[in-house]
Amino acid sequence: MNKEKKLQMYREMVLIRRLEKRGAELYQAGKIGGFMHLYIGQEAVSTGIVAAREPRDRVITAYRDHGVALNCGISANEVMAELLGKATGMSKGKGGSMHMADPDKNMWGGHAIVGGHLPIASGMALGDQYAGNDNVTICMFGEGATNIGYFHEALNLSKIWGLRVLWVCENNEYGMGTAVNRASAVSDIRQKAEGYRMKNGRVNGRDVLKVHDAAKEAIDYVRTNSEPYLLEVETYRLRGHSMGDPERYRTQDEVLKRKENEPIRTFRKQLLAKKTTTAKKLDEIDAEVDVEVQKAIEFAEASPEPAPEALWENVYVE
Amino acid sequence: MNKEKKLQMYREMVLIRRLEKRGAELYQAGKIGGFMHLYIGQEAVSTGIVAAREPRDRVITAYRDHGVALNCGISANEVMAELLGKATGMSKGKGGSMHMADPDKNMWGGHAIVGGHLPIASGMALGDQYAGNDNVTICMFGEGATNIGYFHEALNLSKIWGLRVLWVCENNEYGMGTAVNRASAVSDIRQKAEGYRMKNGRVNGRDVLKVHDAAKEAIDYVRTNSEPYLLEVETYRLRGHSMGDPERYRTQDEVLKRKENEPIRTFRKQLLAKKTTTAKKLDEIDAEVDVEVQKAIEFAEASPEPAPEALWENVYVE
Amino acid sequence: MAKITMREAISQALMEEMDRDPSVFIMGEEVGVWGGTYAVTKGFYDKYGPERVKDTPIAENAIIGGAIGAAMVGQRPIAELMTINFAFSAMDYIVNQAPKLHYMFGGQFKVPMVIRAVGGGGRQLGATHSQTPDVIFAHFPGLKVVSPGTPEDAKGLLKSAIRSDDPIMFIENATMYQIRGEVPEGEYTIPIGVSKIQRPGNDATIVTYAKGLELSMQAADQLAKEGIQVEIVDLRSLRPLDMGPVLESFKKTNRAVIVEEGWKSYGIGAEIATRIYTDAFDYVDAPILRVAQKEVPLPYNRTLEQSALPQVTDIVAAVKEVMK
Amino acid sequence: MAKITMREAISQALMEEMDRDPSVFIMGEEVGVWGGTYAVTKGFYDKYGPERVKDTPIAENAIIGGAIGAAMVGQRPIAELMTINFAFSAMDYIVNQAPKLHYMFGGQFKVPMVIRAVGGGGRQLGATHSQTPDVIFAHFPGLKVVSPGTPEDAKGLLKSAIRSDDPIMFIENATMYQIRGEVPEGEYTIPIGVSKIQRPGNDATIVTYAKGLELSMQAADQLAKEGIQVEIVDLRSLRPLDMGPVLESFKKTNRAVIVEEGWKSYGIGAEIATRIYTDAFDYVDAPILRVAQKEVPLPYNRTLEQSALPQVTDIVAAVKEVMK
Ligand SMILES: Cc1ncc(C[n+]2csc(CCOP(=O)(O)OP(=O)(O)O)c2C)c(N)n1
Ligand SMILES: Cc1ncc(C[n+]2csc(CCOP(=O)(O)OP(=O)(O)O)c2C)c(N)n1
Ligand SMILES: [Mg+2]
Ligand SMILES: [Mg+2]
Repeated sequence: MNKEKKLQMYREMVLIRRLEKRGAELYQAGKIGGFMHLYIGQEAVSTGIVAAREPRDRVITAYRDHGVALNCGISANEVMAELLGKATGMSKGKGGSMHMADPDKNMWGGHAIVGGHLPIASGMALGDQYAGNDNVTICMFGEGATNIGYFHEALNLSKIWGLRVLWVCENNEYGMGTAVNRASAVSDIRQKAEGYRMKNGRVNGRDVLKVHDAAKEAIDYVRTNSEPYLLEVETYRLRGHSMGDPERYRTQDEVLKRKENEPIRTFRKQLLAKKTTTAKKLDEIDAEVDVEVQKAIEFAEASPEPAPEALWENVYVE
Repeated sequence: MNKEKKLQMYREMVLIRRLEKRGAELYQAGKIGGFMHLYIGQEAVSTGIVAAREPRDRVITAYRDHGVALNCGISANEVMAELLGKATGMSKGKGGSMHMADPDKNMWGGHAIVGGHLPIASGMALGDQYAGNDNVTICMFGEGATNIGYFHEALNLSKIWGLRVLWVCENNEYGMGTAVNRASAVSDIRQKAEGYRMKNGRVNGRDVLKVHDAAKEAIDYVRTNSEPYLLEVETYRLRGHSMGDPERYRTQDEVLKRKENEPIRTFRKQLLAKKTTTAKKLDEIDAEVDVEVQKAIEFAEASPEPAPEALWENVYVE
Repeated sequence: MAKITMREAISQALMEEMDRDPSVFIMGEEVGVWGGTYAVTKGFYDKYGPERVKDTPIAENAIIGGAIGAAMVGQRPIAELMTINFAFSAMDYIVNQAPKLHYMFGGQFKVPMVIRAVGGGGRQLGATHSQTPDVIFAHFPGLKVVSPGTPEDAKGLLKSAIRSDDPIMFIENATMYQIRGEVPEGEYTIPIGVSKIQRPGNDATIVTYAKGLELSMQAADQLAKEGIQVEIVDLRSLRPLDMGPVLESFKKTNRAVIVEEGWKSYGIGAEIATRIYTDAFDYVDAPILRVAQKEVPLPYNRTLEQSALPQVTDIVAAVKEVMK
Repeated sequence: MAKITMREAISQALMEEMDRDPSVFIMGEEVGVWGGTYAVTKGFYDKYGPERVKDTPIAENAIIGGAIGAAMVGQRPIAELMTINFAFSAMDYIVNQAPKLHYMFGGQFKVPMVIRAVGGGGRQLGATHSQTPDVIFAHFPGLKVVSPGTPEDAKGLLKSAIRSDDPIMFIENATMYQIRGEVPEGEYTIPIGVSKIQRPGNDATIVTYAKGLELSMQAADQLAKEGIQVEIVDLRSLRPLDMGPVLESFKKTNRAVIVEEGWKSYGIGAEIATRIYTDAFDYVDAPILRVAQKEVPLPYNRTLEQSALPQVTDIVAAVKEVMK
């Protein structure tokens, strides 16, 4: 991988982090409503995965979708505007934090019913198979989502029909307040692939390059063999599940410890250790991102509210 | 196993077979309505399984339930009366072929939503766990039912909570007209247990003694370890899926071949080969069963229809 | 005009649209090799092959969720539910996802999908397999709910549904596949959301659809012998709901009976009656009556089951009652 | 009488019943360690332990199906759905199994289970998470559907629900957990299926429940200032539906407005209006009006969302309209 791509990935990770930090402030200030789920701590996952796709490969994820949206190339302006419910958001203010999408960028949405987007992902891959192309559908979901029936039906269908789906489980150890071993018969989610004799793998999600490489290999496998693949990514969410989480289920100590090898710091160290770039360059990127986020906030704040008639628009196509 | 028990099992298998054959005639004659799914060819499965349980162990199954009902000790009279929709049926004529039950005999019903009774089985075992007893819940279902979400949610729950459920998959190779490999990522259903790291096994379902022994071992395991177990039973249905099956999905040849080692013939041969009993004794049993079935038909035909007010009874307990 | 069965009409619509548009395909349980549980897709597998007539596992969420996904990326799947009772096993997709994706993402996604589902009681299938729960689907904006009562409408409406860019629940009735009716030769479609007078009359209005239409037509024949001419308005689609012909008819007759196969409380009849009362208030001469299913889970026993289902005699009696 | 919040009232009912009857336990997502998503079961885990306050996987079918099984063998589970929107993910159990098991097996099985589910819009949660689909549950015989509008009712009705041998859907509203009301000291229960006059008046009748009650009470205050005294009838349960107090009130006022938070078409209001028209036909002086949600999936944007939800001003306007 060349240096530019690495710096681009670094940039995206920082953008997710900073945009969400400012987003959290806006939420506290009452400018963002509904449920907002931060991706902080998991940035390396979507960044590595999306960097490994071809542009024609589709991505679909759950409500924890700001990262994926930004990685797919949706602008900070649009993300911020959607968070503020403005007409300039990609979903025109109708979706909010949980529903970011842009099919032109092959970002097929955040989806808020746990596991509900998995059969849809199988269906998208089915559509591509039917159309005769070899696009891969990348479907991301939490480990908590692997206990619901949707997961099972989707994985089985993808296997029997030879659908090109990369199943990416972001195992961040908790589904809300429930630790993985309290909810799932197996804590290593990749084991579930054995029930379908599905090819599978596991990767350290704090290392964006490792995620990238594992995803690349998996995507190639899926495309070449016309077979699904389950990739488990070990990660950790550093913030609460959503903005109002009392966090009774884990200790502050645990979180602090995990912060030590959080993905951005890890990547920064790698880049410097391997002399890919300089601290100065990285600081410059950080500063650029700060400006970009600030501008996005200004854009969003200045954007118009949806018109009252918008209430009635897009209920039906016809 | 003593001789009496073996003969009892033989008797039950013949009873299922003969009762269903006469039932099929009554269906053709228009005296039985709705959907009727015959168990012919699979008799060794429920017979072996139920023979292995303690009376306090609960059994629950799908709509293909005549066999289980008879094995659990529901009388031929009641079964036949329910088929004819009479007030003397165990479900008072409200359930029909697909809904045979008698909780006093620990037969918790035929259930007609594919896979729908699996989470209920977990719940029954949960109820027993909560009550502090070590009853085992035996839940039987077809291989087709292992592709629906209910299966997944039920198995996962039973594993994480240490529920005493024996999951019995009757793999008769087809779900209606769909061969197992067309619908399931794995054709050996026991493999699905690996996704939960659940103890599992597989047994030849044409041999009632083997089924019995496998079930006995599995039930002991479940009771002792307070852990679920998935037992796959290889079997074959000799009749159509239900009474109106055009059977386009398999050849007559295939069926004829399977008839050769059908379970009753197989068991008869075993009993004679091992000199457990004589052909004469077995013929006597056959004849007795014929009389029992004939009497059941007479009982059912002579039984009253439900009273018109029955329509309004049992909608609610209160 | 040729006289064909409801089954043939639906089958023709499916074939014609598959021939016309390669993006149309069928997926569902036993639609292929078996030939369709109710033989509607008999011969399709041989004609179109496994790519376009897809036998699925018994996995309603994979069927409906899968169809949504395929629709989002540009295909036109027809997802078949073996019976409408199994819709509950994929309910989230039907009412909570398909109807909301277009709106929730600000118009970015389209879900041009048809869900074919057959319902209806009267075949001794027991409580879980005998429902007519059409009303609960019709409650959700974003979904369209169509349910034809004649072969002509079935064919024309299904073709429109397949061409529509919105998700549509197309509800058939298993006891109606054998009914026969005239169907126009050649290509035609019928717009969704237009009610139709199926029988003209001046004395009372019957508002109904699907199985209710079959029963109401028979009731109308009986009533005609006694000199009562009812006008029958067939809703054909429950959402969008076209009240125009209903109100027009009612303003003429001042009396109405609403006939549906499903349960009465919170049923279709309540909405229709309320709208008539509200929008034709000055024309109401007598309480509007509803003929519907008795509010019990349907029993297996044939006599009991029939006693729970709306009968022609019930309709006749209700019409006489409103005319008192 | 003590003044407590709706949340406290529900919490008290749960605790009192758990204390009274060891066969009562709670299962659902985040009911335990987290303390309940809406803090209703805060402290329960510490008090009763993991055996009686069971955190489940995110698996709605395991939750509801599991509760049914436990109920069948003699326990009294309270299954919590994190929100009513997730009921669609377990819909078959809620409408097609729990309500039919007693009947279909000729009375052999009982399902003494309560499903607690919180719904309601107005919190910018977007289309899939903001629904008030109460009516679709109320359509199914065999199920009981209870939805309280005051802390007193919530406590008394929930206690009755837990003691009932029938499956009951108990619907709460997330925006009402903070409302306060008087609750009797000590043990009491309120029978299910009895409507209640929550505010007496002679000029017009408002029929409502749950969130609609909160809004209607505010509307009534405003109307009172203009000299209009409305009588408010709270249904409290949608099935069984007690029309007695509704009809009595209507026969006095001859005018009615029905207020519900859910969508209008095929909603609660249709059934209530139709029954009033039918059963108090001679007392109807003006069309009965419905105040309900605009028929769109609920949008995220706050202003848009509020414009779709029924508002106090809509109720005030409707009452004035029926009084014209
Ligand atoms: C069907 C359904 N049930 C419950 C919820 C509520 N819910 C939202 S997120 C969540 C936790 C999901 O955990 P996981 O899949 O591990 O993803 P993470 O939040 O950790 O990224 C729950 C229970 C939901 N949205 N949908
Ligand atoms: C949820 C649901 N979907 C579809 C059906 C229709 N159906 C009834 S039996 C059956 C086949 C089941 O096959 P399997 O589980 O292998 O059992 P078998 O009939 O072979 O005993 C199907 C599709 C149903 N009853 N429930
Ligand atoms: Mg997680
Ligand atoms: Mg099978």
